[in-house]
Amino acid sequence: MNNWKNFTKGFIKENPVFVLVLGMCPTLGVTTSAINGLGMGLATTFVLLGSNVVISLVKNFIPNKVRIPAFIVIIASFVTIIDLSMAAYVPDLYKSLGLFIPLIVVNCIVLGRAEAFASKNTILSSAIDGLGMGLGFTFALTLLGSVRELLGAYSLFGHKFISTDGILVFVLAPGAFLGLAYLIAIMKRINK
Amino acid sequence: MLKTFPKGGVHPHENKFSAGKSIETIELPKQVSIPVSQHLGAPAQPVVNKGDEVKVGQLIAKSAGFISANIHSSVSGKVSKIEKILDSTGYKQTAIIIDVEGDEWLPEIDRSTELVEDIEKFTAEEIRAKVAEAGIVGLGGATFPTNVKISIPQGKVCENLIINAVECEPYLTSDHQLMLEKSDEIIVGARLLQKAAGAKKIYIGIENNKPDAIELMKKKAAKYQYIEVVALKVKYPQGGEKQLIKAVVNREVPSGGLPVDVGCVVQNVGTAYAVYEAVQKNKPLIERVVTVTGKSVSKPSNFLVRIGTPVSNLIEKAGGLPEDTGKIVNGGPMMGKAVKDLSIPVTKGTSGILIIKSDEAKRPKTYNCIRCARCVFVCPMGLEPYLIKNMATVGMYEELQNERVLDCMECGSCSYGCPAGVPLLDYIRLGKTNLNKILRSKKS
Amino acid sequence: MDIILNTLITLSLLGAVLAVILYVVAQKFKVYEDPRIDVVEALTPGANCGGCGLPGCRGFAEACVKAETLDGLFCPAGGNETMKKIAEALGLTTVEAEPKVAVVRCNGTHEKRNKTTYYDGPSSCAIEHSLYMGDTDCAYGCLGLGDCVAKCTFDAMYMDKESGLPMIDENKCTACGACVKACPRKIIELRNKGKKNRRIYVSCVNHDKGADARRACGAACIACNKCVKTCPYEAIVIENFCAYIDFEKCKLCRKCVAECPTGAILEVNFPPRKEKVENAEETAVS
Amino acid sequence: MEYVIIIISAIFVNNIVLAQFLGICPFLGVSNKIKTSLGMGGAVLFVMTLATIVTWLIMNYILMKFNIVFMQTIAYILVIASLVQMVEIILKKISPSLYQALGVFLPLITTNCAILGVAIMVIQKNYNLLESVMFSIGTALGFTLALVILAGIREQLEKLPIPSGMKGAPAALVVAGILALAFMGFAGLV
Amino acid sequence: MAQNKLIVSLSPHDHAKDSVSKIMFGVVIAMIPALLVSVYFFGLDAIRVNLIAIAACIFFEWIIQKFLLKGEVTITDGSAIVTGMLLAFNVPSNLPWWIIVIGAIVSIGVGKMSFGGLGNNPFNPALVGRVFLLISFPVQMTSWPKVQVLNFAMTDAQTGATPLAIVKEGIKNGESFSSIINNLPTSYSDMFFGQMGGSLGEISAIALIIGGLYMLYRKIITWHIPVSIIATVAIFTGILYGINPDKYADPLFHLLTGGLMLGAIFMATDMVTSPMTSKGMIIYGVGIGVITVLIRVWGAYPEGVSFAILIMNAFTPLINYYIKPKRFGEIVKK
Repeated sequence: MNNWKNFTKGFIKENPVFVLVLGMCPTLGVTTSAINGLGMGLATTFVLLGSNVVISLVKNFIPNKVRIPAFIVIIASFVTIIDLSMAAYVPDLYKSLGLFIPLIVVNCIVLGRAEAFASKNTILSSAIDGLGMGLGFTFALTLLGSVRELLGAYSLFGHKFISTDGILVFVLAPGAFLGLAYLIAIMKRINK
Repeated sequence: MLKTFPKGGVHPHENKFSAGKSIETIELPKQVSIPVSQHLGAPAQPVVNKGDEVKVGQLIAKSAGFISANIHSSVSGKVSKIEKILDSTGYKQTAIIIDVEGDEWLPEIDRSTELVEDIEKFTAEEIRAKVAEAGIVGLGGATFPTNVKISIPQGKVCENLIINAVECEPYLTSDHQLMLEKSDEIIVGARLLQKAAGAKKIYIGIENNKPDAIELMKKKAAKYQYIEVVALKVKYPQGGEKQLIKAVVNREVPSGGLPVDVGCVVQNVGTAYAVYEAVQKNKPLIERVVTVTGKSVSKPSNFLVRIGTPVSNLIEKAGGLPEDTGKIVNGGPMMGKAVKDLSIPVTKGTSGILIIKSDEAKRPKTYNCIRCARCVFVCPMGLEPYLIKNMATVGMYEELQNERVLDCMECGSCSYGCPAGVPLLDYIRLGKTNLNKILRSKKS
Repeated sequence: MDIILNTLITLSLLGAVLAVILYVVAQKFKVYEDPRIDVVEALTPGANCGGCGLPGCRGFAEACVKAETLDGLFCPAGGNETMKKIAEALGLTTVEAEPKVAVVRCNGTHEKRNKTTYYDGPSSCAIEHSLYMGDTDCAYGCLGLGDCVAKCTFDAMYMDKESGLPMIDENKCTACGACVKACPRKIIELRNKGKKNRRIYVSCVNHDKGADARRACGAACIACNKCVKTCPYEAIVIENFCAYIDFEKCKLCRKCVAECPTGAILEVNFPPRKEKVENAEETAVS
Repeated sequence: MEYVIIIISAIFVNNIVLAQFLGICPFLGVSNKIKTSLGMGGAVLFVMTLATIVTWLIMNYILMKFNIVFMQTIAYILVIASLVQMVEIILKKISPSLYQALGVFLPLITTNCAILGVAIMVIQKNYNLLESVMFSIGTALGFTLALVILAGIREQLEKLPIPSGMKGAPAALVVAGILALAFMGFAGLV
Repeated sequence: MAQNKLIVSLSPHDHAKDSVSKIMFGVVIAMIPALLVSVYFFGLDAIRVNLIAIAACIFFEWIIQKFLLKGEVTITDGSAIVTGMLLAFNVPSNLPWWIIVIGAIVSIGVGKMSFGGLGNNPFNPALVGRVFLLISFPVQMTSWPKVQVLNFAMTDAQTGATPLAIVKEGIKNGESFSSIINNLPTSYSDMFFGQMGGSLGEISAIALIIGGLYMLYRKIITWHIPVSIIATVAIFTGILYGINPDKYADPLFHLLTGGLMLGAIFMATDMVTSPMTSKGMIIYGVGIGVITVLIRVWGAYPEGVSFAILIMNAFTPLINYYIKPKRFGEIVKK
């Protein structure tokens, strides 16, 4: 039961994007379409899961003083793995996500979970936590991506509904800020 | 080009209904209530007891500190009690209540109307002592003890005495009328003040909406080279000390400083008259001129009133309280204080009683601030009322010091002009009070 | 193979060099900061309410670490539990403070106090207080504009529409004292919670003479002295025409409550008496 | 002239925050007060320039030499993390006043993706060392500009009754969105 | 005493007879000359756009205040009408109705109500809507109908570019300014009276100036902002023209074309989003002027006034923070 709670909290109650307002850069940067959001979310989930598990594994061997650098190295390794494998298997997606894949390293969520959760908990719960948080992040990114794609291009996951151009702003920078602003405001209201 | 102060200011409707109405002496009331705190500073200490017989002009409460003033009985009769009564501050204050019996004056008071011009018989020291003895305070409304103001602190020099005859408050005419009727006495009073303060020059600042007073005072002052009557452009709040100094001699009193820092002392014209009476006639401050006015008042008038007379008597004399009265203000519409009921007595600071109709008494509807910057433009002190209000609302009191909130003299120009009807001054006062509290607690 | 070797070598070298540099720098530029500050800060509730009188929870933690005893340092929001933990963490013992709760010492409801004027201005007690005695004839009682409610960060206060007085939810109240500071009339007091949350207090601060007070408000303390005479424990004193019950001395015998002719003395959370007073907040006038 | 263009472009046209979405976390987090945002801007300027120089050197003289460019992320983050920590330690000792002004923001900078982002970008753009420095200075200035503007607006909003649902991040994001709209006017400037 | 309860409040007890709604309707009155000119040149379309924009703005303000914020509804204060009219003034007269409605949603919803309504918005709502539309619908927003005097048949008029765009395009293609301007069908006096392509409210400089004078007379605006913007643009473009009259347009051309007059008189002077001191207002105006010219001359967009005002709106809090009015008694004179 506890694990289940642990898993679901990342979706609504402690959603990293909507509630904690973390990991803003990729959230805003890549969500021009739903598919980009999904891809970025899953990549981050992979890193979160991997780093949480590994950190939870090695937490007892790492001296407290060099904790953070060690965590960062672990995270960076996973990021490099996902970076290289995405470049190999999904080159299109990799291209559109661009710079933001290596930047998963500095995503506050990843380091935050490592520091706040994985370094204190067992492997299983750390894994669940990482997965839950990652999926919550994915959910948020996909949602924002869908909204922006719907409004900005009148399409969803590349499937076009109206043939004309959309409200262009939403696929550009301002639309990302505005879309996220109102999603957060709506989530605030729901959480109440 | 008439002189005025350069920054800010507003032009409210003048509505001087009682202008030109000669000063009527009001009959003695049955009972007077004389608060012991009618001035800025420490309340005076009562020196009479219940049941004591007093005469007009007799000292009934003694000054209790450096900044404080004597209080004299304005009537003759018996002290009926000393208790807390509601006064114009809106709170209950200690007052001496006297039942009036006859009108017996102290013998040393000269009650003749004969003009005594000779001021050479007194030294500056003596004048100051007489002023202090007579319990004279600034009659413009601030009620700061006059003797303190004309005692120039060591190291400072007073070059100019400025007589404040601006009467920039709308509706009020008491100073105006006093000038028309007692011009000679005022000139003598001003000269006495000048001597006491050691000033070289006297300026009498009068706003241009009182041409008759300007002309009369100019005529009377003509024989003294050192007296200059300055006609000023009509603009509120020209009667503020700092604004008047800026307008008349173009000097700026530094923030947090006093007029004497720029070599000036400002005295109200009514004060000058009171000084004349105190010094030349031995008459303490026991009566003053009060304007009773308002749009709905049937007989707007200027009354000579004994201190302690209930306000209701005055209103009765001015034609009674109109049916649709919404608000009664002690003072003018810009800086006066709304009173809670009519039983409050006239005090030394009561320059007028303004009766406002109920449809005008309510404040306008409040909108959000639209940042139109009018408050910034009209503030004569160069403050930003909108910002102070916002900061006071969220409780940033300490930061208000940098916004110079303590410079605010509460003239009300900001609230007056605000198109959104925001009660800016209310919040500024809140900020001032809280900042002062913080500063005091820091000091201790 | 070369690549793997290169990677290994570069990374290890990089790591080693950086580690050495960092170590050297850290040693050379060491600034001592008490690690216990972080520990204590973690124990505080993190509400940054300022109830302790210090700038935020970090400030409180610093003060705790610096102080030799925890006397005078108390976190109102966290209560005794937090203080105990902090004391343990610092190896100090703390003085167990009696839990307190805020009470509003005014019972001048709309019914009991007639309005004599109409206040037209911002909804702020502090502003109304600066103007005059208020829209009733009582210069001491509640102005009813809710400055205290606005200052409560724990959602423990609300304005009662019916009576026009602020109400305190004693379960949520942490006795941080924010409302006490906010009230321009100083009618809110922190009192001991009392046994079983039972309290008796004089719900009036009117310093006018009896007759004046009575005229202004039906629920005013008129300084009639009856309660003082009744109290077997000498817990009640009258000063400036107003009674005050010392909560240290009060034994909650309820005798004074029955005696008070105006109902200015309130009892809270007592079981109903013979006449079945339903609402414990209501005055129990016999 | 070329360098001026790089700087102008980095400040206005391709503003790091408003157009490239890097450094959003501190952008939202440290923009409550004008003073702190200026401090943060200064810290970013300092660290960003330093980090860009160091990582550029590492890239060109170590990683490329040994043909292990894929190690970029790990190497960079290591360098940046230790660099920030080092600066923090040194500042604390040498100039406590500067530390009070800038140093408190330093831990935040480690997780500021703008630093890492710029370090990676200068490699992608094939800038030489001087160009890289100019680019990082311009970017940091652009970051500071956006941060200070937002802080000004937030400081003003803080004193106003804005709807409770919009308080905090949403309002800041709306402001950022409108700012991004406005900055699009600079398109094509260089 | 036969009287009701007395009202008690703090001083002052008198109030100037001005109010927010009076100011807002004053602005509306000031916009009427420009509206009439637009009807004269664009026909009933001008009225159509205005009505849709105003109605949509009021409607969305009402919906948001009533159902989302659940607060007091203040649509009667006239600010929504001003926003609607300004939005309409900033779009071509042939804009489809649904784009206008989107603009109104953005203006009111994003630009104004997100911050709690009138007075709290850091950016001019109409401009937020306008720029949003310009970037979202670049085609529809930049196809300007040709002017046809008093043509009330609502036919699809021909469309063409604004003089500003023609000149920009020409200079980019290497033509000299003088040759472009000579080939233009519109003379400077046409521009002054409004006979040129453009957004419906911006075309007539004279009508806008009349409105501006009215607002000055009513003391709704002060001279600082319009004058400093216009002067800056004139001086800046004058310098450029002096350097190379072939490559850069002359100052008069810049003043009369595009939305400069509309922006300087009606949009930049928006009280809510402009600085609070006269010194600040001048800095603000100079900033708008400089950015406008930058964008017009070197940027991708032919017109930069809207962007410039939005950017300076963003700087307004900073200007207010650093530029304070001269405090009385600050400099001690002796």
